[in-house]
Amino acid sequence: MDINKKYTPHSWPDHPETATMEGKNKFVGFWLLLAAESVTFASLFATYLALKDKGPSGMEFTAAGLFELPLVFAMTMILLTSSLTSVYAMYHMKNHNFKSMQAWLAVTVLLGATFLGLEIYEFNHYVHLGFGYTNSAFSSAFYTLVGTHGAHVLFGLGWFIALMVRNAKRGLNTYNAPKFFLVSLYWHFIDVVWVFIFTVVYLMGVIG
Amino acid sequence: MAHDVHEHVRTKEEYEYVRRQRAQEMRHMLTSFAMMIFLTLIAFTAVAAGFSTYLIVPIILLLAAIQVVLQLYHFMHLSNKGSGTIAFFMFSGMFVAFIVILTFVTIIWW
Amino acid sequence: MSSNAQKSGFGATIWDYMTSVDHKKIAILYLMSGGLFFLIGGIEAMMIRIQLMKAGNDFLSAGTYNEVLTMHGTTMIFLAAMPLLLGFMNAIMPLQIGARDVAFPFLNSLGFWLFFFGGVFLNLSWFLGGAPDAGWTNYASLALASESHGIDFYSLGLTISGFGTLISGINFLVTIINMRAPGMTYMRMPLFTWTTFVASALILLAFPPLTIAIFFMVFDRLFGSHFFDVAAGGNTIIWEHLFWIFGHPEVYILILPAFGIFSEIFAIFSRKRLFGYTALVFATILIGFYGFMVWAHHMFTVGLGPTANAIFALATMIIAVPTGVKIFNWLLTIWGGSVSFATPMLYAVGFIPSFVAGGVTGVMQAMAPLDYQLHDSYFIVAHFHYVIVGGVVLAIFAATHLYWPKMFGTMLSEKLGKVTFWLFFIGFHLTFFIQHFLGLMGMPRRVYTFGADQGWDLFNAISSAGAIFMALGVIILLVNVIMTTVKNERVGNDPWGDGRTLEWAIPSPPPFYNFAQTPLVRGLDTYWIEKMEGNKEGMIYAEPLGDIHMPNNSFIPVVMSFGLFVASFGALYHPDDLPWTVPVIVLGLLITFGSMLLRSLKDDLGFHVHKEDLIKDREGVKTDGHQ
Amino acid sequence: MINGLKKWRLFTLMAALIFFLAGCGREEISTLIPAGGVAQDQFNLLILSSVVMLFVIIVVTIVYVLAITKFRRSKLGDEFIPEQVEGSAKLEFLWTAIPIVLIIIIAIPTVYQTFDLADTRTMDVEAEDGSMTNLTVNVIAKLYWWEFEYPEQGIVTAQELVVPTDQRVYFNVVSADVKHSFWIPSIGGKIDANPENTNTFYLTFDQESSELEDGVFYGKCAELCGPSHALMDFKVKTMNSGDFDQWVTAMQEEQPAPSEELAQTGEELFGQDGLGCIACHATSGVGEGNIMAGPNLATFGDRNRVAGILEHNEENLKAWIRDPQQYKPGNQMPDVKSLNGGQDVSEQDLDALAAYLMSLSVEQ
Repeated sequence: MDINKKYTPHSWPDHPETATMEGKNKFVGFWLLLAAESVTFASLFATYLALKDKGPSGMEFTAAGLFELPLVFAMTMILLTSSLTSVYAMYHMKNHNFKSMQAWLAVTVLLGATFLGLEIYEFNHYVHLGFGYTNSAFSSAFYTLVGTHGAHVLFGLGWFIALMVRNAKRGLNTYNAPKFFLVSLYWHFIDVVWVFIFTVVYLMGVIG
Repeated sequence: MAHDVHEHVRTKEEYEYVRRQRAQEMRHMLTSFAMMIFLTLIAFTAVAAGFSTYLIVPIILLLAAIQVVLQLYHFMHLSNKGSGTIAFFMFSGMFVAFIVILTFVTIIWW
Repeated sequence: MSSNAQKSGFGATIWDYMTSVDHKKIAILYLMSGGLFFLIGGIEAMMIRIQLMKAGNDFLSAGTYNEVLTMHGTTMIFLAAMPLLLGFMNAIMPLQIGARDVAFPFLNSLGFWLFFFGGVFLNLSWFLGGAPDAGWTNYASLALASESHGIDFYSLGLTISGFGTLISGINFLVTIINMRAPGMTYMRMPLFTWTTFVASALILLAFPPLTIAIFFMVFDRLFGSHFFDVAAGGNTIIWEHLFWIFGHPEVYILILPAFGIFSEIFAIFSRKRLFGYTALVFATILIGFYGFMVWAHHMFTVGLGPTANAIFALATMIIAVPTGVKIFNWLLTIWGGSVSFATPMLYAVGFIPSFVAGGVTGVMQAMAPLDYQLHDSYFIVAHFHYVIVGGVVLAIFAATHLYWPKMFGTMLSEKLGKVTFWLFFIGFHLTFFIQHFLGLMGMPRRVYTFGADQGWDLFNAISSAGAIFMALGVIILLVNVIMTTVKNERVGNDPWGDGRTLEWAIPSPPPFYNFAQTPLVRGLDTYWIEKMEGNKEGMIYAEPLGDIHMPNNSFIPVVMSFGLFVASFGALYHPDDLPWTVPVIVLGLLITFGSMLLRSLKDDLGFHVHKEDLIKDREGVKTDGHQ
Repeated sequence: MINGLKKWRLFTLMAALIFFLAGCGREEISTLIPAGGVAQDQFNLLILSSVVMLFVIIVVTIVYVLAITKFRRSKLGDEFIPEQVEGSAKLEFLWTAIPIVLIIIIAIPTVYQTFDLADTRTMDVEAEDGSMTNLTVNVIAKLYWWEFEYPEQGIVTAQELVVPTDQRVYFNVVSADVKHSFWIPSIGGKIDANPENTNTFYLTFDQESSELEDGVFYGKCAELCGPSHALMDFKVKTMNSGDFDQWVTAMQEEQPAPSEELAQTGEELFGQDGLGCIACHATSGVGEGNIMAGPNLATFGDRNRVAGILEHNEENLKAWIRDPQQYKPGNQMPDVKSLNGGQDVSEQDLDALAAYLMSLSVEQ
């Protein structure tokens, strides 16, 4: 494989992400990792559900009393939109339009960072209310589940930025196309997890 | 082995065709995105409106499930050709995930 | 590169192994470190049997005994059996499917080093204030109550090595999905490759719950969370469930590759195609599938209620069906064959009665009400040693003899091999058969001593005597390894004479690129087909001779793993209010993520082996059949 | 040669016989000598499954022995290439179907017994006169000792479970610290003592323990619970309900103060003004479980073992008080020196304490 090979939109393969053996391997391997991640998050969700509203006797905070929907709604919209913007980025990647791809990726990163900022704000707010990580079994389970998701968002942002910076000068080729594709897959997966978090943790939490 | 890309330069017609197809696919994506936003809105509204818990919980879980299918099949292209093996593993993963959650919300608590 | 390695010195060899991404060298690393941990676990086993050889013995104190039994179980499962099997998978599976390496050679190396550093970290606990002492199952209430840092060594060490295993699992899966040689359809894959495939799938889906459970344990003990803290609303049964959701598939992660190894051996040494190949494949898949639906049979006495117990009892019994199918297919493979009792075949033949015994006691324990009596008694100790020693360890010994010539180019002594087998086999039954009865006579497991008034003296003495035979067997195996390595008589491609699959068609040990030309596979047991048709080269080729692209060596996996090793020390001492712990955590994570970033920023495109060199290599190595 | 073979046969036979006899173990503790209804049911399952499994083993053994003897290469010659048989659908079906049938045979009693043994519906059923028809005992597992509370009777005891033989006894099992498991092998299978919930099950006791060589059944902790897990034993006394009622009445009564002088000194030492043992150990059987930190000693003089493990005599009792950590590492009993202001307790004081404790009895 020649890393310096230049492509035009005409010579760019239909599926650049799986055009090379390495790309194919990464593609399959990454999906397998996502399967494992599903089980990881399932374990966290299961534990959260088991420990929901459980705490020492006289515990002050319960899900119904704690969570507020407007902020969560805003976060959800932002993350869903960032999923769409990363789809746009991949659309341009497949059309071998590097500049547009980078631009859409930048939008995605921006949205992701906003989401993360809001999450940090939310956590900070709860901690100030007195709902700390070591407060109860419930608080431990909540912060660990949502925090693990947040850590995934953070890692995804770092990954996006590293790829964008590293490849800014050399443009798209079949060596880095799989990398861009994988990070966008990862981003969608993060979105999927969030769909369950807002449903199971926040919505089902508010209705008690 | 096939480490090198088998290069194929498209003719103008092929190129136009592929582009058109991609643009169309992108429009589909926009539709599914609109649906996701819509489903999310329904979920939040249902909770905000405060219907009976027994009604809401199954509905919002169903909405979440639909969203996941949209993400997997439209945004993540799980339905593409040659994705059979990975779909199998993904669904095995979800099966295990489902069993774990089912256990934790049913049999172990007193 | 690798052709120069023989000439260079000791330091260079070490460096070569530390940076190698070659699946065959990584296999040797797994074999050596897994073997080392096996010896450590074996010494711990001997200490247990010495302590229990008579009533009221005071060879070990109560606390030390608990540490020894915990480390024996943990070491044997996580640091010996699994890595040794991963070693054979690494060594053989890519050869069996006609691949030049695994899908991600870099990750392969990373997987090994994570395992290695995790294992070293866990064993350092002996020197740093005490080993874990809550059993290999590490049940939450006791683990939280344990005062020393032992449990933290357990949690952090297993987290690191668990990541390594997960990475290896994904790697093998992708390798088998994507890298099979032309013509190697799924239903033409050798059974060892099939079992590797299913075991890797189990690793993929079973390790995450363990990682999460251990993560909870780390946070509960070191960072003040309350997942298992009953007083703060936590629940210890969460640990039991998560542990066994992992733990039961783990048993199949161990036994399936063992089945694969024995399948290869039965076919080779009966000189006959595997009977019911299709049935064996489907039985393997079914066992893997059921593996996820039976974990609560480890928890019948927890008090889950009769409905849950009945469901899991029935689900567990069903597993006996595919397992029985396998046993009969193996027997029918021997039937009508031409059986040669070389050492690997001795192990395989010894495996059948041992495993059947372990299997039937397994079904007995699946009967929940009966299990109320058997659970946590010596009956269960006997049962799982019958499956793990009688299945997995015999398979590892068998594979050692079978694949030694393929991996090192020289045979282990057949004479000593047979001595090892008989000593180990007799010792094994002597040690464990009688433990069934100890359990039925009321002896609970994990007891450091027992009174003379319980009536268990004689059987315990017999059991301890058996352990000595096992130890002697292992010692003779070591002597065998050393002697034959010193002698170093080289062998040809197919030293057993009856090889059937692709790995026997290439030189022993294979060149670092495995196949100069990718083979074309025309059916099950490729090499056998070609041999029978009189093909002198042993295979036909799917491509002309050309340049081969190979990955570069890399030191980064060692550095990445070392970073986590460092960070773990910081985390471990975090609750002790020492000023350096947080900086050390940060430093370790910086090392790991920094080297990860370096890896992704620096392009590593590998190198090419040129056609002329391949031709030279081919002339240098004699490829004329066996001996 | 033939002679040797005969001897060998005889030897095997003898070995098998000894094995079988010894295999039963002691009747106080062996699951193979059931002395209760639950253990009997479980023993029957053991026999049923053993028979089924023996059938499997015999079939496998026949095929196995034939296969490895008939098809040796040494007999067939080195050049022989066997026919490469692919498999047989008929055989595959056969050895799928037969195991399924065998599994059904063992599955039916399994499911039945699972539900039967978990059936605690009659636990709270009251008899017409208002008293319980069945006995309920709350079992509280603590680090290396067991507490038995009889809520209906308002009494509590430790280390030695006393139960009637002619009725069902229900148990509520819970742990006060880490997880334990409650097991009386010859009476019935175990149930875990979890820290977060109470498990309920029942046992029946068919044999009076006075008929046993040791006078008691042995109970065990079956879940690793710390250094002295192996020593967390308890004893079970079974008696007919007449004797049992008598024992309950005696427990409910105020116990007379010791008459001997030495024992009276011991009582003082035991009390608030002495070593303060009374802070953790109650000496009256009346009360509730899980209130005192240490075992209730009201029946100490009647016990069968000191601390559940040592032979029941004053020597061992004194040795235990002097250094409990030596006999049960990691147990919660404080060092007696610390109770005595850092001084060693004198031999006379120990004698007095021992005399007092041995005088605590409800069974005279």
